[in-house]
Amino acid sequence: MWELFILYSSYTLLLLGSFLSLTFGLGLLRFPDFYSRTHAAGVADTLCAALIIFGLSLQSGFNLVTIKLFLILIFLWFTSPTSSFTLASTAYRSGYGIKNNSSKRAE
Amino acid sequence: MSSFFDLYNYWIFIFLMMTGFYIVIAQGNLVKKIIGLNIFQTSVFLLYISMGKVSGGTAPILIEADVSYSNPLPHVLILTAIVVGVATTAVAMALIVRIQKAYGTIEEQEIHEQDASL
Amino acid sequence: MISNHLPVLQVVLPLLAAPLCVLLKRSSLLWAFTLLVSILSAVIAWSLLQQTDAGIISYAIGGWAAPWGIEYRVDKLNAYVLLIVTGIGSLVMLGGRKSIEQEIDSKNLSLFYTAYLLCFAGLLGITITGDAFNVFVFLEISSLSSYALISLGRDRRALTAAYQYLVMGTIGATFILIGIGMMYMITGTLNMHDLAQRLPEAGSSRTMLTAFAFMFVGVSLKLALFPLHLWLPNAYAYAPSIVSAFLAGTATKVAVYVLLRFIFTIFGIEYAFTELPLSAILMLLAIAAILLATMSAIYESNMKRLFAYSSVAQLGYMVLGISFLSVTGLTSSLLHLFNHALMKAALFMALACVMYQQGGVMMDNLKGLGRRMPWTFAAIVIGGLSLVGVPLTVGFISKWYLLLAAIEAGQFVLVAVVLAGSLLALIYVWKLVEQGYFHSGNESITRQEAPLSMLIPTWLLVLANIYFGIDTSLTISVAQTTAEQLLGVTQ
Amino acid sequence: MILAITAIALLVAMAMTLLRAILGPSIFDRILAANAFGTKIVLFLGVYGFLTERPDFLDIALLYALINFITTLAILRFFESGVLFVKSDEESN
Amino acid sequence: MEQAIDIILLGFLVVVAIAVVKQRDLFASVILFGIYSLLSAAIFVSLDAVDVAFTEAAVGAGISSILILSTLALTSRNEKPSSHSVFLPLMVVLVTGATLVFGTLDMPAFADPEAPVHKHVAPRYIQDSYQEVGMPNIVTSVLASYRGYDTMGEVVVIFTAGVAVLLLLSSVRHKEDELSNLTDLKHHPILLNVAQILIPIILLFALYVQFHGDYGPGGGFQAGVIFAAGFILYAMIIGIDEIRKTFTPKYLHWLSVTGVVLYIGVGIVTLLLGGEFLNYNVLAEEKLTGQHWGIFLVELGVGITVTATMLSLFLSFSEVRRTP
Repeated sequence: MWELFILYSSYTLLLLGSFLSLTFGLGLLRFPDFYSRTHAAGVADTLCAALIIFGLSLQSGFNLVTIKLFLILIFLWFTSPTSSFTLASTAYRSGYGIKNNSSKRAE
Repeated sequence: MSSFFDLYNYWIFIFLMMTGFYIVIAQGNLVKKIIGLNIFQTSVFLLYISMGKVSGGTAPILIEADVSYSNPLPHVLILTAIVVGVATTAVAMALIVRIQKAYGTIEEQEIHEQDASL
Repeated sequence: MISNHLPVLQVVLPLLAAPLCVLLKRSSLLWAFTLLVSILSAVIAWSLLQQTDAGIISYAIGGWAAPWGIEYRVDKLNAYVLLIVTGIGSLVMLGGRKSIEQEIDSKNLSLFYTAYLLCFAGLLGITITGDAFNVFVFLEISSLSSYALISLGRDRRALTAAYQYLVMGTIGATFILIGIGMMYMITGTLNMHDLAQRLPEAGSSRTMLTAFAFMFVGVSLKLALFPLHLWLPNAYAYAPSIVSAFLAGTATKVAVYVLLRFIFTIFGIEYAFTELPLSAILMLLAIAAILLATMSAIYESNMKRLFAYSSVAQLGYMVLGISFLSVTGLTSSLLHLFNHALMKAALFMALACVMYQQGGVMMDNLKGLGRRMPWTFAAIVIGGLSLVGVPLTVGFISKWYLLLAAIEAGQFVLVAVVLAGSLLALIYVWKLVEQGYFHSGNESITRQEAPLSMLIPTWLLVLANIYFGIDTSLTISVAQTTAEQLLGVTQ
Repeated sequence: MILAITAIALLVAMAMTLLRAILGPSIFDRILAANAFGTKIVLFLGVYGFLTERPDFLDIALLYALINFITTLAILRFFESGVLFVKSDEESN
Repeated sequence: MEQAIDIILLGFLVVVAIAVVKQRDLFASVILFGIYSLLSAAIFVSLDAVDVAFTEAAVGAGISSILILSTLALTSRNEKPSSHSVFLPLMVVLVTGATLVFGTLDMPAFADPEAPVHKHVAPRYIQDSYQEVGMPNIVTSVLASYRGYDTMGEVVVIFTAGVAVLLLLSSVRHKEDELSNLTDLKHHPILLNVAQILIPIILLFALYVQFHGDYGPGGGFQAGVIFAAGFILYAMIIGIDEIRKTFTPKYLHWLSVTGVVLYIGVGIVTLLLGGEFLNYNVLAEEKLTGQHWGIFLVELGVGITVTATMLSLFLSFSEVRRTP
């Protein structure tokens, strides 16, 4: 019973994660300008990673694999938002696409 | 006779190799050439690794279970080749920096023009 | 005990010496150290050549038997090439100190010697190994270090030449890698000896043909076989003088060795010459190389480029010798391998002397050189005559054997080509003589002979050119037995 | 099955990210996409390990995350340091 | 399923490769190349080559990209359209490609377990390496013991690249004491904090990879790259000056020499103990112990040289004067 519960919650998490990853891709592709794309990527990325990794770790039980999974998660949680933030801030400082649309620096 | 599904992997790798090779010989920017060279080499590595694959096999790190392993030798060779690749890239980049300092450009054509005008 | 380990010491000695250069700071110490290592290597090569009389030496590195581990396999052919490389290396290094001090920034000296030794070790490693993949590894060691060495030339064109060489060389190496991969795919082994046995068993297939094609093109790129020679003239022309002398004497010779090894040992004569029209291909490329490269040399005004083009032509002679597939032809190739190394090392050393005194090697720098630097210029003239193939020089011996082989094969067109090539070579040599002896100009002539430390090694090489042109017993016997071994002819 | 669905979903997301990286239009979009692509590949490798029943190679995923971060920063650093950006700015104006 | 994933990943590769050809912005090309490298690493994983994937990710996506970026920062970002004729290169490429395709026609089918590749040399590695070398990771056994000599060559290649770059860039580098305004990212407090947390973890991870190579993917080379990556991260965020002062060019050169000499030295010791070059069996009474010691030492040598050389490469490029 308990195992089944674990398995199904793992599935739920994975499916949610998959859904989020699709949303994320869609956002990255379809949003009109750079900053909103950053938003899509930054938000969906973190949660999606968390969901999928939790889902996986539920399947693996508790061992070295789980530890590594959590390490990856921590790592992603640190690096992914940091990169998104730095990227957005660099773009902002360089004055990219603030008033006029993204077409200005389009190359 | 082998069929399409037996070999399509190789053909894609060959396509990739040739894309890289094309960049090397057709494009005039020195940095771009090296990027092409890297793509060329990486695709050759893919070809090597794919010949070590055994269907149903697993990574050649021994485990308790009774399984078949993929061939480790191509892996070893390619590890070495990757290192050689990055070494070449490093030397090429250093050369490009020096060429930029000496000629003020990294376009093959402009360099030739400068040399020819001497 | 030590004699059992000579094969591996041959490579490991310079390889270990290279990083240790960092310990030394003084130019003279560095030079002495490098020279010592070169001479020790030459001694090792000499004793290896002696040992091969008793048969093939096999050395299993790491204690793992042949197809599983990497094997060093020394037969007459490797030992002969090893001796050429180490011998030329020692002589060039002997005379190199002053020129290196002049052309290389003093703070880079220890790195320069490191790179030089790495290149040296790389060439030896290619030659001695019995493992196909190991060839690739050592090829890259020697190539990477030679890119760096070439780029150290004073002219900025050295940089572009090195870059061009890097791109071409890497393409060549990658082609070789593809070839090795396909051979491995057919046979499941990387050991050359094992490959030689298993390739025929696998039967000829389209994969094997492709493997052969890629190996051939890859090696030809490294060999600067016409029309893949475009990187060579600039690379040799703008490199520091000593580097040109060293590379011209050794690098292409090692590439010829690799070509021989993979045609004759790995694929076998049967496959390469019977199933494939390799003979015709080699012959055509060789003729083109001899005629076209020699003509390019005639119009060249930079002496180093001139001799670089002549190298391409001379490589043509070696390839032509291979294409006959006869003992005489192969003997001529192997003889030329040795002789050409002597000629080019002597010529480039003499040019290093010119560079040292005149600061340039353009035709203009030669004006009146016959009187300003008589000894150096005499060395250039003798080297040039040797290139032409005048009797009493080494050039004559190899050309003679080549002509014999052509006559043996009944190819009288080729006799004409060889003779035409020699005549064309005479034109550019005459141009040099004319500049040196007859265009003295009006300026007052002052003697500016190169220092003895450079002149003596140059003249040692020149005398070797003459000595081996007269007393041919040693070279011919070695070349002949090697050729017989390669062709599988037993007498 | 669920794992396979997740893998496919991740692949689709990767495809979209890839498209963004190729389309641009600005260099920032590309960096963003490359970074996101890295994250997706980390997750994909995790899932793939479970799919092929050898999940002990997560070290690779960990390394990916690290390298991805460093390259993104490297690209940004060169933008921050200005030289390039100013140069191309002048050219485009 | 696996085949479908394989096809999709390959498709991605093709798209990226074509995009690189079309791309004129070199920065974008580098980014795409990074993606290409990551993707091929993913394919390496799917082809069971975990060690290779590890290295490709670290080297192709990591070090190579950083080196190319450093060069771009010193040169120019946009590629000029070339007026080269496209015809000749295209012909060469088509002929080469056609030859290769021709060669594949007689190749054994992909992943065929009966292919000659799997029948001759490899079975011994798979079956006996555990008894002969004593490592679960066969790739490490082959790399460090059976073909340890190749790996020695590999270390020398890296060392050579280090020497070559030092030689090439020495004339255009800043002097050691001459402090330039090298930028850092300290003004991003978030970045600074994250870096301070991550860097120790990265170095720890590198140690794990160095010493865990016997059991899992990893080894000296990968560990060296990760070590260097940690320091590069430090240099990029907290400041390159500290790194420059700690790792002076001389010190780094010494370190890389130490690694190479350590590797060759192990070989010399085995010679002196009466074995062949790099025959680790003679290092201890027990053969397997000898193998363990030998592999441990040579991997250490690899790790040291790679760390030092990678760092030295990065620093060499970052210290190039911007003005001629």
